[in-house]
Amino acid sequence: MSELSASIEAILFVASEPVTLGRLAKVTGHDESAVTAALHELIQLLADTGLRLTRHHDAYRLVTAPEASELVRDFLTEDARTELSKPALEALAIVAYRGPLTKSKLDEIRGVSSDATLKNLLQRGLVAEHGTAPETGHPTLYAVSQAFLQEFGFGSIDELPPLQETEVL
Amino acid sequence: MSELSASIEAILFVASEPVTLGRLAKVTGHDESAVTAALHELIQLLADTGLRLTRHHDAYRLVTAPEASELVRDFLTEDARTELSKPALEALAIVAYRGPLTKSKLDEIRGVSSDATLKNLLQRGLVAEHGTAPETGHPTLYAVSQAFLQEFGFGSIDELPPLQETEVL
Amino acid sequence: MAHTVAINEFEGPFGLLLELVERGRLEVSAISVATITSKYLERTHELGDLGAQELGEFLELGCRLLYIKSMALLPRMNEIEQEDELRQLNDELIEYRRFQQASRELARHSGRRTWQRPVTEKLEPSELPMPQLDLSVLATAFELALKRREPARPTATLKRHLSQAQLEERLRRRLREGSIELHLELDRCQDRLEIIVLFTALLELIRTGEVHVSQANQFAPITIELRK
Repeated sequence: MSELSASIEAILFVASEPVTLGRLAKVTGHDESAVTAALHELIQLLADTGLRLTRHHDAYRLVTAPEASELVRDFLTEDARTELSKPALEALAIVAYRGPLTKSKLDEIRGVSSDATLKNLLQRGLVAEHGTAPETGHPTLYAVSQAFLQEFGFGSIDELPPLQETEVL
Repeated sequence: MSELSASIEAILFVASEPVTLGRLAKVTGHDESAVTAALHELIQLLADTGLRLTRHHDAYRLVTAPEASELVRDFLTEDARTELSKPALEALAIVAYRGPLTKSKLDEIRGVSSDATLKNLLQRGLVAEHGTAPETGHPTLYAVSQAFLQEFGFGSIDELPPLQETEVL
Repeated sequence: MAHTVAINEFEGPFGLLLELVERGRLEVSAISVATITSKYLERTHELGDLGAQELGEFLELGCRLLYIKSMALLPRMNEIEQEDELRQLNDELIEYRRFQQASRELARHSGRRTWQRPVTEKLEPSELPMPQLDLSVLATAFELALKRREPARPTATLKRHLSQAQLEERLRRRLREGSIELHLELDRCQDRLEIIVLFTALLELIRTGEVHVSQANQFAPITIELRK
Protein backbone atom coordinates (compact mmCIF):
# COMPACT_ATOMS: atom_id res chain seq x y z
CA MET A 1 0.00 0.00 0.00
CA SER A 2 1.32 3.46 -0.84
CA GLU A 3 2.15 5.79 2.02
CA LEU A 4 -0.63 8.17 1.01
CA SER A 5 -3.23 5.39 0.93
CA ALA A 6 -2.07 4.22 4.35
CA SER A 7 -2.34 7.77 5.75
CA ILE A 8 -5.83 8.14 4.33
CA GLU A 9 -6.87 4.80 5.79
CA ALA A 10 -5.65 5.91 9.23
CA ILE A 11 -7.53 9.21 9.01
CA LEU A 12 -10.76 7.56 7.88
CA PHE A 13 -10.36 5.04 10.70
CA VAL A 14 -10.54 7.76 13.36
CA ALA A 15 -13.00 10.09 11.63
CA SER A 16 -16.44 10.26 13.22
CA GLU A 17 -18.06 11.53 10.03
CA PRO A 18 -17.43 10.96 6.32
CA VAL A 19 -14.43 12.99 5.18
CA THR A 20 -14.53 14.99 1.98
CA LEU A 21 -11.92 14.75 -0.75
CA GLY A 22 -11.00 18.38 -0.07
CA ARG A 23 -10.28 17.78 3.59
CA LEU A 24 -8.25 14.65 2.85
CA ALA A 25 -6.18 16.66 0.39
CA LYS A 26 -5.68 19.45 2.91
CA VAL A 27 -4.68 17.30 5.86
CA THR A 28 -2.37 15.03 3.85
CA GLY A 29 -0.84 17.94 1.92
CA HIS A 30 -1.44 16.32 -1.49
CA ASP A 31 -3.55 17.56 -4.37
CA GLU A 32 -6.99 16.12 -4.99
CA SER A 33 -5.97 14.02 -7.99
CA ALA A 34 -3.26 12.26 -5.97
CA VAL A 35 -5.76 11.67 -3.15
CA THR A 36 -8.33 10.33 -5.62
CA ALA A 37 -5.77 7.88 -7.00
CA ALA A 38 -4.84 6.79 -3.46
CA LEU A 39 -8.52 6.31 -2.60
CA HIS A 40 -8.94 4.08 -5.64
CA GLU A 41 -5.95 2.03 -4.59
CA LEU A 42 -7.45 1.71 -1.12
CA ILE A 43 -10.83 0.59 -2.48
CA GLN A 44 -9.11 -2.19 -4.42
CA LEU A 45 -6.84 -3.29 -1.61
CA LEU A 46 -9.73 -3.48 0.85
CA ALA A 47 -11.91 -5.53 -1.49
CA ASP A 48 -11.19 -8.93 0.11
CA THR A 49 -10.74 -7.70 3.69
CA GLY A 50 -13.21 -7.12 6.54
CA LEU A 51 -13.46 -3.41 5.72
CA ARG A 52 -14.79 -1.34 2.84
CA LEU A 53 -14.29 2.20 1.71
CA THR A 54 -17.58 3.85 0.77
CA ARG A 55 -18.27 7.11 -1.01
CA HIS A 56 -21.30 9.37 -0.85
CA HIS A 57 -21.08 12.51 -2.97
CA ASP A 58 -17.44 13.45 -2.41
CA ALA A 59 -17.18 12.18 1.17
CA TYR A 60 -15.50 8.93 2.14
CA ARG A 61 -15.81 6.61 5.11
CA LEU A 62 -14.62 3.19 6.26
CA VAL A 63 -17.24 0.62 7.20
CA THR A 64 -17.32 -3.12 7.82
CA ALA A 65 -17.69 -5.46 4.84
CA PRO A 66 -21.30 -6.37 4.04
CA GLU A 67 -20.29 -10.06 4.05
CA ALA A 68 -19.51 -9.78 7.76
CA SER A 69 -22.92 -8.27 8.51
CA GLU A 70 -24.36 -11.12 10.49
CA LEU A 71 -21.24 -11.74 12.60
CA VAL A 72 -20.87 -8.07 13.45
CA ARG A 73 -24.50 -7.89 14.51
CA ASP A 74 -24.00 -10.95 16.74
CA PHE A 75 -20.88 -9.40 18.23
CA LEU A 76 -22.61 -6.11 18.99
CA THR A 77 -25.58 -8.14 20.30
CA GLU A 78 -27.64 -5.63 18.42
CA ASP A 79 -31.15 -6.60 17.58
CA ALA A 80 -31.96 -6.54 13.93
CA ARG A 81 -33.64 -3.22 13.24
CA THR A 82 -37.33 -3.20 12.67
CA GLU A 83 -37.70 -4.20 9.07
CA LEU A 84 -38.80 -1.52 6.69
CA SER A 85 -42.41 -1.85 5.61
CA LYS A 86 -43.23 -2.37 1.94
CA PRO A 87 -44.38 1.25 1.49
CA ALA A 88 -41.19 2.48 3.19
CA LEU A 89 -38.98 0.36 0.91
CA GLU A 90 -40.94 1.55 -2.10
CA ALA A 91 -40.53 5.22 -1.17
CA LEU A 92 -36.86 4.60 -0.41
CA ALA A 93 -36.29 3.02 -3.84
CA ILE A 94 -37.90 6.03 -5.53
CA VAL A 95 -35.77 8.48 -3.54
CA ALA A 96 -32.65 6.42 -4.29
CA TYR A 97 -33.18 6.27 -8.06
CA ARG A 98 -35.02 9.53 -8.72
CA GLY A 99 -33.67 11.73 -5.93
CA PRO A 100 -33.13 14.50 -5.17
CA LEU A 101 -36.88 14.95 -5.54
CA THR A 102 -39.75 16.74 -3.80
CA LYS A 103 -42.39 15.07 -1.69
CA SER A 104 -45.06 15.84 -4.25
CA LYS A 105 -43.07 14.11 -7.00
CA LEU A 106 -42.71 11.11 -4.68
CA ASP A 107 -46.46 11.12 -3.99
CA GLU A 108 -47.15 11.31 -7.69
CA ILE A 109 -45.03 8.26 -8.54
CA ARG A 110 -46.50 6.22 -5.69
CA GLY A 111 -50.07 7.36 -6.22
CA VAL A 112 -50.45 7.93 -2.48
CA SER A 113 -49.42 10.51 0.07
CA SER A 114 -46.00 9.73 1.56
CA ASP A 115 -46.16 11.98 4.64
CA ALA A 116 -45.84 9.32 7.32
CA THR A 117 -43.48 7.14 5.29
CA LEU A 118 -41.13 10.02 4.56
CA LYS A 119 -41.13 11.11 8.20
CA ASN A 120 -40.15 7.60 9.24
CA LEU A 121 -37.33 7.45 6.68
CA LEU A 122 -36.03 10.86 7.79
CA GLN A 123 -36.00 9.85 11.43
CA ARG A 124 -34.20 6.62 10.60
CA GLY A 125 -31.67 8.70 8.75
CA LEU A 126 -32.03 6.76 5.48
CA VAL A 127 -33.30 9.86 3.69
CA ALA A 128 -32.10 13.41 4.25
CA GLU A 129 -33.14 16.85 3.11
CA HIS A 130 -31.10 17.94 0.13
CA GLY A 131 -31.66 21.61 -0.58
CA THR A 132 -34.74 23.04 -2.24
CA ALA A 133 -36.21 22.84 -5.73
CA PRO A 134 -36.06 25.99 -7.89
CA GLU A 135 -39.81 25.93 -8.61
CA THR A 136 -42.40 28.15 -6.89
CA GLY A 137 -42.49 27.84 -3.13
CA HIS A 138 -39.05 26.21 -3.13
CA PRO A 139 -40.19 22.81 -1.86
CA THR A 140 -37.65 20.70 0.03
CA LEU A 141 -35.74 18.10 -1.98
CA TYR A 142 -35.01 14.69 -0.51
CA ALA A 143 -32.19 12.27 -1.29
CA VAL A 144 -30.80 9.08 0.21
CA SER A 145 -28.07 9.46 2.82
CA GLN A 146 -24.78 7.85 3.70
CA ALA A 147 -26.73 5.78 6.24
CA PHE A 148 -28.76 4.36 3.35
CA LEU A 149 -25.59 3.07 1.70
CA GLN A 150 -24.55 1.60 5.02
CA GLU A 151 -27.89 -0.04 5.68
CA PHE A 152 -27.85 -1.91 2.36
CA GLY A 153 -24.10 -2.50 2.02
CA PHE A 154 -23.53 -0.34 -1.06
CA GLY A 155 -20.06 1.12 -1.58
CA SER A 156 -21.54 4.11 -3.39
CA ILE A 157 -24.77 5.09 -5.07
CA ASP A 158 -23.32 3.76 -8.35
CA GLU A 159 -23.69 0.22 -7.00
CA LEU A 160 -27.48 0.39 -6.97
CA PRO A 161 -28.81 -2.38 -9.20
CA PRO A 162 -29.98 -0.98 -12.55
CA LEU A 163 -33.67 -0.19 -12.93
CA GLN A 164 -35.68 -2.46 -15.16
CA GLU A 165 -36.07 -1.07 -18.66
CA THR A 166 -39.26 -2.73 -20.01
CA GLU A 167 -41.65 -0.23 -21.49
CA VAL A 168 -44.72 -2.48 -21.59
CA LEU A 169 -46.89 -3.81 -18.83
CA MET B 1 -7.31 -12.46 3.18
CA SER B 2 -9.03 -15.54 4.63
CA GLU B 3 -12.68 -15.24 5.48
CA LEU B 4 -11.98 -15.71 9.17
CA SER B 5 -9.33 -12.96 9.20
CA ALA B 6 -11.76 -10.64 7.39
CA SER B 7 -14.50 -11.39 9.92
CA ILE B 8 -12.12 -10.72 12.80
CA GLU B 9 -11.02 -7.46 11.23
CA ALA B 10 -14.67 -6.35 10.92
CA ILE B 11 -15.39 -7.24 14.54
CA LEU B 12 -12.31 -5.44 15.86
CA PHE B 13 -13.26 -2.42 13.75
CA VAL B 14 -16.61 -1.97 15.51
CA ALA B 15 -15.35 -2.89 18.99
CA SER B 16 -14.97 0.04 21.36
CA GLU B 17 -12.63 -1.97 23.62
CA PRO B 18 -9.97 -4.67 23.06
CA VAL B 19 -11.55 -8.06 22.38
CA THR B 20 -10.25 -11.26 23.98
CA LEU B 21 -9.23 -14.35 22.03
CA GLY B 22 -12.01 -16.30 23.75
CA ARG B 23 -14.69 -13.86 22.70
CA LEU B 24 -13.41 -13.82 19.09
CA ALA B 25 -13.50 -17.63 19.04
CA LYS B 26 -17.01 -17.67 20.43
CA VAL B 27 -18.52 -15.09 18.10
CA THR B 28 -16.87 -16.49 14.94
CA GLY B 29 -17.59 -20.10 15.90
CA HIS B 30 -13.97 -21.21 15.41
CA ASP B 31 -11.58 -22.68 17.96
CA GLU B 32 -8.88 -20.54 19.55
CA SER B 33 -6.04 -22.01 17.50
CA ALA B 34 -7.79 -21.16 14.23
CA VAL B 35 -8.49 -17.65 15.53
CA THR B 36 -4.87 -17.24 16.60
CA ALA B 37 -3.70 -18.27 13.13
CA ALA B 38 -6.13 -15.81 11.54
CA LEU B 39 -4.92 -13.04 13.87
CA HIS B 40 -1.34 -13.73 12.79
CA GLU B 41 -2.37 -13.53 9.15
CA LEU B 42 -4.09 -10.23 9.88
CA ILE B 43 -1.02 -8.81 11.65
CA GLN B 44 1.09 -9.56 8.59
CA LEU B 45 -1.40 -8.28 6.06
CA LEU B 46 -1.88 -5.02 7.95
CA ALA B 47 1.88 -4.41 8.22
CA ASP B 48 2.12 -1.92 5.33
CA THR B 49 -1.34 -0.35 5.73
CA GLY B 50 -2.61 2.57 7.82
CA LEU B 51 -3.82 0.21 10.54
CA ARG B 52 -2.17 -2.16 13.03
CA LEU B 53 -3.40 -5.04 15.11
CA THR B 54 -2.10 -4.85 18.66
CA ARG B 55 -2.29 -7.34 21.49
CA HIS B 56 -2.34 -6.62 25.19
CA HIS B 57 -2.42 -9.79 27.32
CA ASP B 58 -4.91 -11.87 25.35
CA ALA B 59 -7.02 -8.99 24.05
CA TYR B 60 -6.74 -7.55 20.55
CA ARG B 61 -7.59 -4.21 19.00
CA LEU B 62 -7.15 -2.28 15.79
CA VAL B 63 -5.27 0.99 16.00
CA THR B 64 -3.80 3.45 13.51
CA ALA B 65 -0.22 2.87 12.30
CA PRO B 66 2.36 4.76 14.38
CA GLU B 67 3.70 6.37 11.18
CA ALA B 68 0.36 8.08 10.74
CA SER B 69 -0.01 9.29 14.32
CA GLU B 70 1.00 12.87 13.62
CA LEU B 71 -1.41 13.18 10.69
CA VAL B 72 -4.18 11.65 12.76
CA ARG B 73 -3.60 14.11 15.57
CA ASP B 74 -3.57 17.02 13.10
CA PHE B 75 -6.78 15.78 11.61
CA LEU B 76 -8.56 15.43 14.96
CA THR B 77 -7.38 18.84 16.15
CA GLU B 78 -8.43 20.50 12.94
CA ASP B 79 -11.73 18.68 13.11
CA ALA B 80 -12.33 20.09 16.57
CA ARG B 81 -11.38 23.58 15.37
CA THR B 82 -13.84 23.75 12.53
CA GLU B 83 -16.95 25.66 13.34
CA LEU B 84 -19.89 23.64 14.53
CA SER B 85 -22.28 22.89 11.69
CA LYS B 86 -25.90 23.94 12.06
CA PRO B 87 -27.10 20.39 12.78
CA ALA B 88 -24.28 19.97 15.32
CA LEU B 89 -25.21 23.23 17.04
CA GLU B 90 -28.84 22.22 17.16
CA ALA B 91 -28.05 18.77 18.56
CA LEU B 92 -25.70 20.30 21.14
CA ALA B 93 -28.40 22.75 22.19
CA ILE B 94 -30.94 19.98 22.64
CA VAL B 95 -28.48 17.85 24.63
CA ALA B 96 -27.69 20.89 26.80
CA TYR B 97 -31.30 21.78 27.54
CA ARG B 98 -32.94 18.38 27.49
CA GLY B 99 -30.07 16.08 28.50
CA PRO B 100 -29.32 13.57 29.75
CA LEU B 101 -31.27 11.98 26.91
CA THR B 102 -31.04 9.00 24.56
CA LYS B 103 -30.14 9.19 20.89
CA SER B 104 -33.63 8.15 19.88
CA LYS B 105 -35.15 10.97 21.95
CA LEU B 106 -32.75 13.38 20.26
CA ASP B 107 -33.75 11.99 16.83
CA GLU B 108 -37.38 12.41 17.72
CA ILE B 109 -36.97 16.04 18.75
CA ARG B 110 -34.98 16.85 15.63
CA GLY B 111 -37.10 14.71 13.28
CA VAL B 112 -33.92 13.45 11.63
CA SER B 113 -31.29 10.91 12.59
CA SER B 114 -28.50 12.39 14.72
CA ASP B 115 -26.08 9.52 14.33
CA ALA B 116 -23.23 11.32 12.60
CA THR B 117 -23.84 14.59 14.41
CA LEU B 118 -23.74 12.96 17.82
CA LYS B 119 -20.53 11.12 16.93
CA ASN B 120 -18.92 14.37 15.96
CA LEU B 121 -19.95 16.02 19.24
CA LEU B 122 -18.63 13.01 21.18
CA GLN B 123 -15.33 13.12 19.36
CA ARG B 124 -14.99 16.85 19.92
CA GLY B 125 -15.52 16.19 23.60
CA LEU B 126 -18.55 18.50 23.78
CA VAL B 127 -20.97 15.71 24.62
CA ALA B 128 -20.27 12.66 26.77
CA GLU B 129 -22.02 9.44 27.66
CA HIS B 130 -23.93 9.78 30.89
CA GLY B 131 -25.06 6.36 32.10
CA THR B 132 -27.99 4.45 30.66
CA ALA B 133 -31.74 4.97 30.64
CA PRO B 134 -33.86 2.62 32.76
CA GLU B 135 -36.08 1.67 29.79
CA THR B 136 -35.83 -1.62 27.86
CA GLY B 137 -32.45 -2.25 26.28
CA HIS B 138 -30.87 0.37 28.54
CA PRO B 139 -29.94 2.84 25.81
CA THR B 140 -27.03 5.18 26.47
CA LEU B 141 -27.82 8.63 27.81
CA TYR B 142 -25.94 11.66 26.56
CA ALA B 143 -25.25 14.97 28.29
CA VAL B 144 -22.88 17.89 27.74
CA SER B 145 -19.38 17.11 28.92
CA GLN B 146 -17.44 18.42 31.90
CA ALA B 147 -15.07 20.06 29.42
CA PHE B 148 -18.00 21.90 27.85
CA LEU B 149 -19.23 23.12 31.22
CA GLN B 150 -15.77 24.21 32.32
CA GLU B 151 -15.03 25.95 29.07
CA PHE B 152 -18.13 28.04 29.29
CA GLY B 153 -17.72 28.74 32.95
CA PHE B 154 -20.83 27.14 34.24
CA GLY B 155 -20.93 25.57 37.66
CA SER B 156 -23.77 23.44 36.49
CA ILE B 157 -26.06 23.02 33.55
CA ASP B 158 -28.78 24.93 35.38
CA GLU B 159 -26.96 28.14 34.60
CA LEU B 160 -27.58 27.91 30.87
CA PRO B 161 -29.21 31.04 29.48
CA PRO B 162 -32.96 30.94 30.06
CA LEU B 163 -35.20 30.26 27.11
CA GLN B 164 -37.36 33.10 25.89
CA GLU B 165 -40.51 31.11 26.06
CA THR B 166 -40.99 27.96 28.00
CA GLU B 167 -42.27 25.15 25.92
CA VAL B 168 -43.04 21.66 26.97
CA LEU B 169 -42.19 18.85 24.62
CA MET C 1 -69.48 -10.35 5.37
CA ALA C 2 -66.78 -8.79 3.23
CA HIS C 3 -63.48 -10.61 3.04
CA THR C 4 -60.82 -8.38 4.57
CA VAL C 5 -57.43 -7.99 2.90
CA ALA C 6 -54.65 -6.38 4.90
CA ILE C 7 -53.64 -3.02 3.47
CA ASN C 8 -49.97 -4.02 3.69
CA GLU C 9 -50.47 -6.51 0.89
CA PHE C 10 -50.53 -3.62 -1.53
CA GLU C 11 -48.20 -0.72 -1.55
CA GLY C 12 -51.21 1.40 -2.53
CA PRO C 13 -53.71 1.87 -5.35
CA PHE C 14 -51.07 1.38 -8.08
CA GLY C 15 -49.90 -1.78 -6.35
CA LEU C 16 -53.43 -3.16 -6.40
CA LEU C 17 -54.05 -2.20 -10.02
CA LEU C 18 -50.72 -3.63 -11.10
CA GLU C 19 -51.48 -6.92 -9.38
CA LEU C 20 -54.83 -7.19 -11.14
CA VAL C 21 -53.27 -6.39 -14.49
CA GLU C 22 -50.42 -8.85 -14.03
CA ARG C 23 -52.48 -11.64 -12.56
CA GLY C 24 -55.13 -11.38 -15.26
CA ARG C 25 -52.50 -11.04 -17.99
CA LEU C 26 -54.39 -7.95 -19.03
CA GLU C 27 -53.22 -4.69 -20.46
CA VAL C 28 -54.66 -1.34 -19.63
CA SER C 29 -56.39 -0.77 -22.95
CA ALA C 30 -59.72 0.43 -24.30
CA ILE C 31 -60.84 -3.17 -24.60
CA SER C 32 -60.02 -4.28 -21.08
CA VAL C 33 -60.62 -1.08 -19.13
CA ALA C 34 -64.16 -2.12 -18.19
CA THR C 35 -63.01 -5.48 -16.77
CA ILE C 36 -60.09 -3.89 -14.97
CA THR C 37 -62.26 -1.16 -13.48
CA SER C 38 -64.83 -3.54 -12.07
CA LYS C 39 -62.14 -5.86 -10.69
CA TYR C 40 -60.34 -2.90 -9.14
CA LEU C 41 -63.48 -1.55 -7.47
CA GLU C 42 -64.36 -5.02 -6.26
CA ARG C 43 -60.95 -5.48 -4.65
CA THR C 44 -60.98 -1.98 -3.18
CA HIS C 45 -64.20 -2.93 -1.54
CA GLU C 46 -62.66 -6.10 -0.12
CA LEU C 47 -59.86 -4.09 1.45
CA GLY C 48 -62.36 -3.62 4.23
CA ASP C 49 -61.77 -1.38 7.17
CA LEU C 50 -59.39 1.15 5.69
CA GLY C 51 -58.81 4.54 7.25
CA ALA C 52 -60.53 7.37 5.41
CA GLN C 53 -57.23 8.71 4.03
CA GLU C 54 -56.21 5.38 2.48
CA LEU C 55 -59.70 4.64 1.22
CA GLY C 56 -59.77 8.07 -0.42
CA GLU C 57 -56.53 7.29 -2.25
CA PHE C 58 -57.86 3.95 -3.50
CA LEU C 59 -61.11 5.61 -4.58
CA GLU C 60 -59.28 8.36 -6.42
CA LEU C 61 -57.72 5.83 -8.80
CA GLY C 62 -61.08 4.04 -8.98
CA CYS C 63 -62.69 7.29 -10.17
CA ARG C 64 -59.98 7.72 -12.75
CA LEU C 65 -60.65 4.25 -14.14
CA LEU C 66 -64.40 4.92 -14.19
CA TYR C 67 -63.79 8.16 -16.03
CA ILE C 68 -61.67 6.44 -18.69
CA LYS C 69 -64.22 3.66 -18.97
CA SER C 70 -67.08 6.15 -19.34
CA MET C 71 -65.40 7.80 -22.32
CA ALA C 72 -66.09 4.70 -24.39
CA LEU C 73 -69.80 5.21 -23.83
CA LEU C 74 -69.75 8.73 -25.23
CA PRO C 75 -69.52 9.91 -28.84
CA ARG C 76 -66.49 9.17 -31.02
CA MET C 77 -64.72 12.48 -30.36
CA ASN C 78 -63.68 11.06 -27.02
CA GLU C 79 -61.64 8.27 -28.49
CA ILE C 80 -58.43 10.24 -28.73
CA GLU C 81 -58.88 11.60 -25.27
CA GLN C 82 -59.43 8.10 -23.94
CA GLU C 83 -56.28 6.90 -25.67
CA ASP C 84 -54.28 9.71 -24.08
CA GLU C 85 -55.64 8.93 -20.65
CA LEU C 86 -54.87 5.24 -21.10
CA ARG C 87 -51.35 5.94 -22.30
CA GLN C 88 -50.78 8.23 -19.35
CA LEU C 89 -52.01 5.57 -16.91
CA ASN C 90 -49.89 2.92 -18.60
CA ASP C 91 -46.79 5.08 -18.31
CA GLU C 92 -47.46 5.75 -14.64
CA LEU C 93 -47.95 2.06 -13.94
CA ILE C 94 -44.73 1.12 -15.74
CA GLU C 95 -42.83 3.75 -13.80
CA TYR C 96 -44.39 2.56 -10.57
CA ARG C 97 -43.58 -1.08 -11.32
CA ARG C 98 -39.94 -0.19 -11.87
CA PHE C 99 -39.68 1.06 -8.31
CA GLN C 100 -41.73 -1.77 -6.91
CA GLN C 101 -39.17 -4.16 -8.38
CA ALA C 102 -36.30 -1.99 -7.19
CA SER C 103 -37.71 -2.02 -3.67
CA ARG C 104 -37.81 -5.82 -3.70
CA GLU C 105 -34.20 -5.77 -4.83
CA LEU C 106 -33.37 -3.44 -1.92
CA ALA C 107 -35.11 -5.78 0.51
CA ARG C 108 -32.75 -8.53 -0.62
CA HIS C 109 -29.84 -6.32 0.42
CA SER C 110 -31.10 -5.82 3.94
CA GLY C 111 -28.81 -8.57 5.26
CA ARG C 112 -25.79 -6.62 4.02
CA ARG C 113 -25.79 -3.85 6.56
CA THR C 114 -22.37 -2.39 7.28
CA TRP C 115 -21.15 -0.65 10.42
CA GLN C 116 -19.09 2.40 11.20
CA ARG C 117 -16.52 2.57 13.91
CA PRO C 118 -17.60 3.87 17.31
CA VAL C 119 -15.92 7.02 18.59
CA THR C 120 -12.86 5.79 20.45
CA GLU C 121 -10.01 7.96 19.23
CA LYS C 122 -10.29 11.22 21.08
CA LEU C 123 -7.73 13.84 21.91
CA GLU C 124 -6.98 14.52 25.54
CA PRO C 125 -9.32 17.21 26.90
CA SER C 126 -6.30 19.52 27.27
CA GLU C 127 -5.55 19.18 23.54
CA LEU C 128 -9.11 19.73 22.45
CA PRO C 129 -9.83 23.21 21.23
CA MET C 130 -13.28 24.29 22.36
CA PRO C 131 -15.32 26.06 19.70
CA GLN C 132 -15.89 29.77 19.89
CA LEU C 133 -19.47 29.73 21.01
CA ASP C 134 -21.74 32.37 22.37
CA LEU C 135 -24.17 30.59 24.65
CA SER C 136 -27.08 32.70 23.53
CA VAL C 137 -26.51 31.05 20.14
CA LEU C 138 -27.20 27.76 21.85
CA ALA C 139 -30.48 29.00 23.31
CA THR C 140 -31.51 30.28 19.88
CA ALA C 141 -30.60 26.97 18.23
CA PHE C 142 -32.72 25.12 20.75
CA GLU C 143 -35.71 27.39 20.26
CA LEU C 144 -35.38 27.07 16.50
CA ALA C 145 -35.29 23.29 16.75
CA LEU C 146 -38.51 23.30 18.73
CA LYS C 147 -40.20 25.73 16.35
CA ARG C 148 -39.12 23.78 13.29
CA ARG C 149 -40.79 20.77 14.77
CA GLU C 150 -44.06 22.49 15.44
CA PRO C 151 -45.74 22.07 12.04
CA ALA C 152 -45.08 18.35 12.35
CA ARG C 153 -47.16 18.22 15.51
CA PRO C 154 -50.44 16.60 14.66
CA THR C 155 -52.58 19.03 16.69
CA ALA C 156 -54.09 20.80 13.69
CA THR C 157 -54.41 17.88 11.32
CA LEU C 158 -55.50 15.18 13.69
CA LYS C 159 -59.16 15.00 12.85
CA ARG C 160 -60.86 11.80 13.76
CA HIS C 161 -61.82 10.00 10.61
CA LEU C 162 -64.53 7.39 10.71
CA SER C 163 -64.02 4.16 8.80
CA GLN C 164 -66.52 2.84 6.30
CA ALA C 165 -67.69 0.18 8.77
CA GLN C 166 -68.25 2.83 11.44
CA LEU C 167 -70.28 4.95 9.04
CA GLU C 168 -72.35 1.95 7.95
CA GLU C 169 -73.12 1.31 11.60
CA ARG C 170 -74.03 4.97 12.15
CA LEU C 171 -76.42 4.86 9.20
CA ARG C 172 -78.05 1.67 10.48
CA ARG C 173 -78.50 3.18 13.93
CA ARG C 174 -80.18 6.29 12.57
CA LEU C 175 -82.34 4.33 10.17
CA ARG C 176 -83.70 2.16 12.95
CA GLU C 177 -85.35 5.34 14.25
CA GLY C 178 -86.94 6.10 10.88
CA SER C 179 -86.05 7.32 7.42
CA ILE C 180 -83.38 9.99 6.92
CA GLU C 181 -82.60 12.53 4.23
CA LEU C 182 -79.23 12.24 2.49
CA HIS C 183 -78.42 15.96 2.39
CA LEU C 184 -78.85 16.24 6.17
CA GLU C 185 -76.52 13.29 6.63
CA LEU C 186 -73.94 14.92 4.34
CA ASP C 187 -74.12 18.12 6.36
CA ARG C 188 -72.94 16.19 9.38
CA CYS C 189 -69.72 15.18 7.63
CA GLN C 190 -66.68 17.12 8.77
CA ASP C 191 -64.83 17.08 5.44
CA ARG C 192 -64.73 15.73 1.92
CA LEU C 193 -63.09 12.51 2.94
CA GLU C 194 -65.90 11.71 5.30
CA ILE C 195 -68.40 12.44 2.51
CA ILE C 196 -66.60 9.96 0.24
CA VAL C 197 -66.60 7.34 2.95
CA LEU C 198 -70.25 7.99 3.74
CA PHE C 199 -71.11 7.48 0.09
CA THR C 200 -69.29 4.17 -0.09
CA ALA C 201 -70.96 3.08 3.16
CA LEU C 202 -74.33 3.94 1.68
CA LEU C 203 -73.53 2.12 -1.57
CA GLU C 204 -72.58 -0.94 0.46
CA LEU C 205 -75.89 -0.88 2.33
CA ILE C 206 -77.75 -0.56 -0.97
CA ARG C 207 -75.73 -3.43 -2.43
CA THR C 208 -76.49 -5.74 0.47
CA GLY C 209 -80.13 -4.77 0.21
CA GLU C 210 -80.33 -3.38 3.74
CA VAL C 211 -81.57 0.03 2.69
CA HIS C 212 -83.79 1.54 0.08
CA VAL C 213 -83.23 4.96 -1.49
CA SER C 214 -85.94 7.06 -3.11
CA GLN C 215 -86.47 10.49 -4.57
CA ALA C 216 -89.92 11.99 -5.24
CA ASN C 217 -88.79 14.06 -8.22
CA GLN C 218 -85.57 15.25 -9.81
CA PHE C 219 -84.70 17.94 -7.26
CA ALA C 220 -86.43 16.55 -4.23
CA PRO C 221 -84.43 15.38 -1.22
CA ILE C 222 -83.12 11.82 -1.40
CA THR C 223 -84.66 9.68 1.31
CA ILE C 224 -83.00 6.62 2.77
CA GLU C 225 -84.93 3.98 4.69
CA LEU C 226 -84.42 0.46 5.96
CA ARG C 227 -85.84 -2.26 3.78
CA LYS C 228 -88.55 -4.12 5.57
